[in-house]
Amino acid sequence: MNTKAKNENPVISLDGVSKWYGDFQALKDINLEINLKEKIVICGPSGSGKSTLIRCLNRLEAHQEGKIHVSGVELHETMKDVDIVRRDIGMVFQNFNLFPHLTVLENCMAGPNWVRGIDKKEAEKRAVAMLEQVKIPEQADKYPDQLSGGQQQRVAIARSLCMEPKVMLFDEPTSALDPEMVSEVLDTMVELANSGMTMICVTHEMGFARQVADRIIFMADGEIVEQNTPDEFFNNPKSDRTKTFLDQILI
Amino acid sequence: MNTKAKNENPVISLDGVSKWYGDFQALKDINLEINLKEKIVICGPSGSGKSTLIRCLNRLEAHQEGKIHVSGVELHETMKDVDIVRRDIGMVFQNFNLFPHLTVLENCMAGPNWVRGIDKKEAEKRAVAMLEQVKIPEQADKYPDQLSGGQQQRVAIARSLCMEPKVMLFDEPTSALDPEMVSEVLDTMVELANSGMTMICVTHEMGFARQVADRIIFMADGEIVEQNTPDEFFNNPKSDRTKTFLDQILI
Amino acid sequence: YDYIKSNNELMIATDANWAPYSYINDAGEMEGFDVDVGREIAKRMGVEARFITPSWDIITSGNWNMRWDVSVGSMTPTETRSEVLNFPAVYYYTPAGFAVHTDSPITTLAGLNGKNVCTTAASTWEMYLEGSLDMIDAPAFTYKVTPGTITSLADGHTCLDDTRLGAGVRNDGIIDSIPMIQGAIEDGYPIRFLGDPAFFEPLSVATDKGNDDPELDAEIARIIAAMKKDYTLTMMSMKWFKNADGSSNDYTIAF
Amino acid sequence: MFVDTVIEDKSLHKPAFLLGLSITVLAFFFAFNFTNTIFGEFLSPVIGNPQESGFFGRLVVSFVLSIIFVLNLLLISFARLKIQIFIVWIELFFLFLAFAYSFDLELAYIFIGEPSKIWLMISKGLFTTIYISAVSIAIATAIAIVGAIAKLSNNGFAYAIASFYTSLFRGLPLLLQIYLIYMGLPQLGFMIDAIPSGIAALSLCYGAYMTEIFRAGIQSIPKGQWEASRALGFKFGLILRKIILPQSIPIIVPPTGNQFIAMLKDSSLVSVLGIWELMFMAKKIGSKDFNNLEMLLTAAMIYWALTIILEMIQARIERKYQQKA
Amino acid sequence: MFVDTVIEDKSLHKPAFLLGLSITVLAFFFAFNFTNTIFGEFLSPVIGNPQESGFFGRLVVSFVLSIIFVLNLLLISFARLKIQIFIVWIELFFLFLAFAYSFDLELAYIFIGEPSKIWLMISKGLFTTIYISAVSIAIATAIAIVGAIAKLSNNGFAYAIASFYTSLFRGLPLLLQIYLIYMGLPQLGFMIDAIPSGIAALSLCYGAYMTEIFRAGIQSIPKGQWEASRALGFKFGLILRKIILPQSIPIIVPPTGNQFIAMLKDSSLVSVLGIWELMFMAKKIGSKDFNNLEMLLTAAMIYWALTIILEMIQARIERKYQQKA
Ligand SMILES: Nc1ncnc2c1ncn2[C@@H]1O[C@H](COP(=O)(O)OP(=O)(O)OP(=O)(O)O)[C@@H](O)[C@H]1O
Ligand SMILES: Nc1ncnc2c1ncn2[C@@H]1O[C@H](COP(=O)(O)OP(=O)(O)OP(=O)(O)O)[C@@H](O)[C@H]1O
Ligand SMILES: [Mg+2]
Ligand SMILES: [Mg+2]
Repeated sequence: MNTKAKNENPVISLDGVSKWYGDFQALKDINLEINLKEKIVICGPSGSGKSTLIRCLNRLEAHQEGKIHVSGVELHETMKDVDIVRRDIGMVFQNFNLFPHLTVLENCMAGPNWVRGIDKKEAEKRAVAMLEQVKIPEQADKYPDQLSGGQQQRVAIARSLCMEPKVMLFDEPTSALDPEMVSEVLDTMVELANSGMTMICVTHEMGFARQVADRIIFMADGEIVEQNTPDEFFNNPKSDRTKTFLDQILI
Repeated sequence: MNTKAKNENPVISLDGVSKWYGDFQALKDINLEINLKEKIVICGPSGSGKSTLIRCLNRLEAHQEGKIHVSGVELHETMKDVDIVRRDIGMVFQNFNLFPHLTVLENCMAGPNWVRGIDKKEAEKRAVAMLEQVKIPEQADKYPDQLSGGQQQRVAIARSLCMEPKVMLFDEPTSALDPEMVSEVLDTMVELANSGMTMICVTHEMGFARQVADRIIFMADGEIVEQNTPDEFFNNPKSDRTKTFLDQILI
Repeated sequence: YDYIKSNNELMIATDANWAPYSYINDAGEMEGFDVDVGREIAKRMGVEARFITPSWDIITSGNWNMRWDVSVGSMTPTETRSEVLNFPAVYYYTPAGFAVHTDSPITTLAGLNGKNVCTTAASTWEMYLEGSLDMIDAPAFTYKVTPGTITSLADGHTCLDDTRLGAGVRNDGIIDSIPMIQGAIEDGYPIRFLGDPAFFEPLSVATDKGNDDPELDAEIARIIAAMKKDYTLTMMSMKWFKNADGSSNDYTIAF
Repeated sequence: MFVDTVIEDKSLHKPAFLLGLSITVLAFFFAFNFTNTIFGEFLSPVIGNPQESGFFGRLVVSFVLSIIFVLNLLLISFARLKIQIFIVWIELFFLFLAFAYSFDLELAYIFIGEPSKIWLMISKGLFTTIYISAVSIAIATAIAIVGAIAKLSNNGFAYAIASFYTSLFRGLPLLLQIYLIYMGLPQLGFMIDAIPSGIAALSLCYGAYMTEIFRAGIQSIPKGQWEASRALGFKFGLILRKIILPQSIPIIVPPTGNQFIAMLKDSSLVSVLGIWELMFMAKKIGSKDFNNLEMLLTAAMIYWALTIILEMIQARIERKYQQKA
Repeated sequence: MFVDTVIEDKSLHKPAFLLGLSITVLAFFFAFNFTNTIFGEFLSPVIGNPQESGFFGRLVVSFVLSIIFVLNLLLISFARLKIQIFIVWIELFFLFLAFAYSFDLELAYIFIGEPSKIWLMISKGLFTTIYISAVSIAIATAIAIVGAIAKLSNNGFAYAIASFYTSLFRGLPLLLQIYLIYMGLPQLGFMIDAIPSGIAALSLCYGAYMTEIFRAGIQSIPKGQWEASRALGFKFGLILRKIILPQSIPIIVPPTGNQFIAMLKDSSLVSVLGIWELMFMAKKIGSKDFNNLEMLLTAAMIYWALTIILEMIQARIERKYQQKA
């Protein structure tokens, strides 16, 4: 496990970030720095703002106060180059969001070919390589609807990887899956972590967290309540809320 | 556990039933009798015809050869009263199929009120009772989309129960659920079994099978390969295919 | 007018809906009395004639914006029309008459009083039935029929078709231009004329008031007068307006 | 629609039903006297002069007709589905022709003359109709996409202009729009010819209708597709073109087919500007010889043929995109 | 449409953009000479007689106009969304009126007379128009439901008849349909009056269009809804009425709104049968006095008002059913 390295040129940094939905404050003064190759797991009770937080990182949601920097570029309302920032940040959704009218291969080629301007041959080669990495090269010519949930989620991961992102965001990638399929997706993610990818995962799979996380962040009510290494986090939680949460989840 | 009682006026009987999809034979000469209050679990590899079999029982699919009797009524192509037979057979689908434009309560009242001709007051009372039985009376006024998968499946069960069926069919009722929700649905089903309902379940939840089944039917390639009590089935499988299957599923 | 000369082209608007005034012949070209008159006017101006066929509504709205120069389309000059159009010269008159189904018991014009008479909506004939005809330069006439109901249809042909269904079925009689009724009779419609022509309406060349060109108007008036004088117009009328017995009509004078 | 496995029995093959049907049909044919039609003539060997055959003639005619009708149904019901559909279409088509024939039409009329009337219509009118419709359809589609985006945007100007546009151009009669463009624009200093005016009016009007259709189509695509596309760094135009519109095709195509077919026929309104299109030719040629209805029907048959072509294209597109979904 | 969180900056608030915009607008107003319009008269204190003001006058007029235009945009851009939309609508409406005004219309005309022309139109025409449209819409909807079921059934007769029907009645021009029903049915021995003929033709034609819309709507509902309903023992009609149609409303409503609006205006075609509806009154009153355009515009405004009412109803239905989905 890497040691935490604070403040040496982080990929992502949040500085006093707050966000409101109407009158409701979903994020409260979040400060956070994430370094290259770090693996972060975010957990916390439902409604605590986990999804909101990671969706702010590629500006699928807008924050209203504070600053978010990604690779040194600030995310703000009128930025011109949000597309470029987004290309550097892969995102995997809870319910996959594959493009149903494209085959698996086309799903994976779309990004490189359409926005990175890589030619079709090259894009296809890369797509096949990524599908091999997630272990479903044989499904390349099927449509998403013809795959199981676990296969779909692995395609979604491959699709993001084809863009060669610096950071991968996962928002509960296994929670819409049948249990038999959870492990195949988690395996893929572990492999990805071992390959050195910077990852930020919202998940309740505590086994996974123990195995790969450099840091676990516990959120509640829009705040970061506690962050620590997995060992410390599980064995020696500091705040009461963390303890209660852990008690519930590790029954 | 009840003892098996063969041939004493079965609720459902299949006599040499075969079914084709185009050229592909999905069911091959199935013979089966199911008695009142029996609990049957059907398992088998994917594509073995489990869904097809139970969907033939309320004629969501048509069989081409052999005879199916439900409560003594034969199911055939030109029968007049298939609706009446269907009312006696509740069915719970893998992906719930709740009516999204109706509230939970309305979903449950629809059957009794629209087709059984029970007046609204009475239907509502019954619906509330059934929602209590599946332990979600407090969700009555929500729309299905606002519920979790487990809650939706329990509503689906309640909806069927409101029709006071003689037999309940379940087609992999938990396989589209998050694992946290599986147990709440299984609990509901166990309770239902204990209340004496005749049940036919396609499921791979072997714990459930052990706990409630009177008989386990193992299917492969459109045929019934083996049927037995749970004890015998798990501890002393007769055919090789059953053994292979059990080895895979109970790793 | 200079504009016409320099373009060497006179643009003539006429509605190609009315045989034998102006219509599309079997070869798919414009033909008819109005067309001949228009050609002759252009010839006498020493320019080419070109015909275009906008709908009646468009022609009568004025504001032609020089899309065409004159209308030679059998237009009846009325007070209200003269607010947007100039009428430099009347070139012929057309008689309007009543007709009924051949089986109709009605034998005199007075017999149509209080009956249901069909006509084209917003036509001079309709105004006649309503007793509100306001033609300019018109020969004198009297209102001879006061119908009980006026059925006005967008297309005069529909009236003829309705009459064909039988006396009193959809109407008791119709009023239309005599040549038109004549055409229908020749085509085998079971109808007959009723009485003498009801009135003669003068029909004029029109120009755009919004693009006032007195020189053009004067030239047209001069040419039409000359055409009357040397009987060119009469010849044309004789050529186009034939009776069932083969005799011809000279409509350049009202009687 | 998902068809139930319990098919109503072919009631036609039950004697009781057949008898009932026959009697109903007989009553029907008897109530509407067909003695004076071509059938009466046909049966004159049996019933004598149809005009004078009276009650007996009427009975015979209706009896024969109903026998033919029921036998026909029975025979068709044994055929395979595709053949059934084909036969019924053909029969209905001939019924329609018979109906048209009842107008005592001089059908020969459209073929006489050198060149023949129908050739005149096709050579001078059809091309213009197709040309105007095709151009207008293309422009209207472009307008509709822009309009739909504007109506769904959160820019006040765009929304207001787009919604004003759809309201105005759906609200005013098309004929008035044609007048206003043809006569109004010159007042503002744009001289515009008849055909461009016609195309402009048709495009604007149908663009407004299609804006609503495209809006509904775009709205039907779930939010997740937008989010996933954005997360990949796609720009707005790309998302719309490659992700959203292709998915909304099954929802957009059926009502758009309606609009294309309606536009084909509404293109005849531009004839008020003196454009010689199909309907103009039909009306003008027909009115001269009082063979209005013949020519109208001929034009109608041509429109119908074009409609059937559009319908086949629509069906093909729907089939293609349904496979993937 | 799901709107991105990266909003283009209000470019209007950037000086460079503003300057560019002003210059473009200035060039536009200069290119199209507005000196002879009402604006010229308005500025005559500065530029003298507009007709003679020449280049200077043109420059002044276009300068003033572009200042007004840009200031207006700027002011509106600070307002809240709803107010923005409202203001832009009002402004566009007045622009449209100004455009109509450029035809030198005698607007007083429609109000003179006892009873006034507009009252005559409304009292005699509007009711008929609404009555015919409403009845036809109701019948067309009923036909559409039956037609859609038939087109989706696997009964050969039903499919063939329904598809022939949609093809024929979408394929023939509505006007011809009106003629055929009005003149053809009497030949078969049914005497049918003008208004019933008109309603029959409109219902049949729009029923055909709407059949396609309803078919698409019903098809869009997943198979699982049918299966669940059948498993509960619902009969076909009940499933359709209570389960399928309510869910397909969001897909059916926008194109159906189009059809209702189009039908409103197409109802004017029945005036060929001598029915005194809105358009007939407008044309008749107008053409007698050569105030065609005034009356047409008046009719158009009434149609527009009716359209806006329909649009509001549509929006309300859409909102209601979107909340639940
Ligand atoms: N679009 C929205 N509009 C209004 N409120 C929202 C919206 N999205 C989220 N919220 C609210 O913001 C809070 C945080 O939501 P968020 O989805 O980030 O929670 P979460 O931690 O991801 O929860 P879960 O584990 O259920 O996904 C919740 O209270 C939620 O109700
Ligand atoms: N509508 C259909 N058309 C054609 N083939 C079908 C259809 N439905 C099912 N089949 C085929 O019939 C066989 C049995 O299908 P069935 O759904 O009954 O299997 P199952 O045992 O339920 O499998 P699973 O565990 O995957 O649900 C499979 O081979 C399947 O491909
Ligand atoms: Mg979340
Ligand atoms: Mg199955």
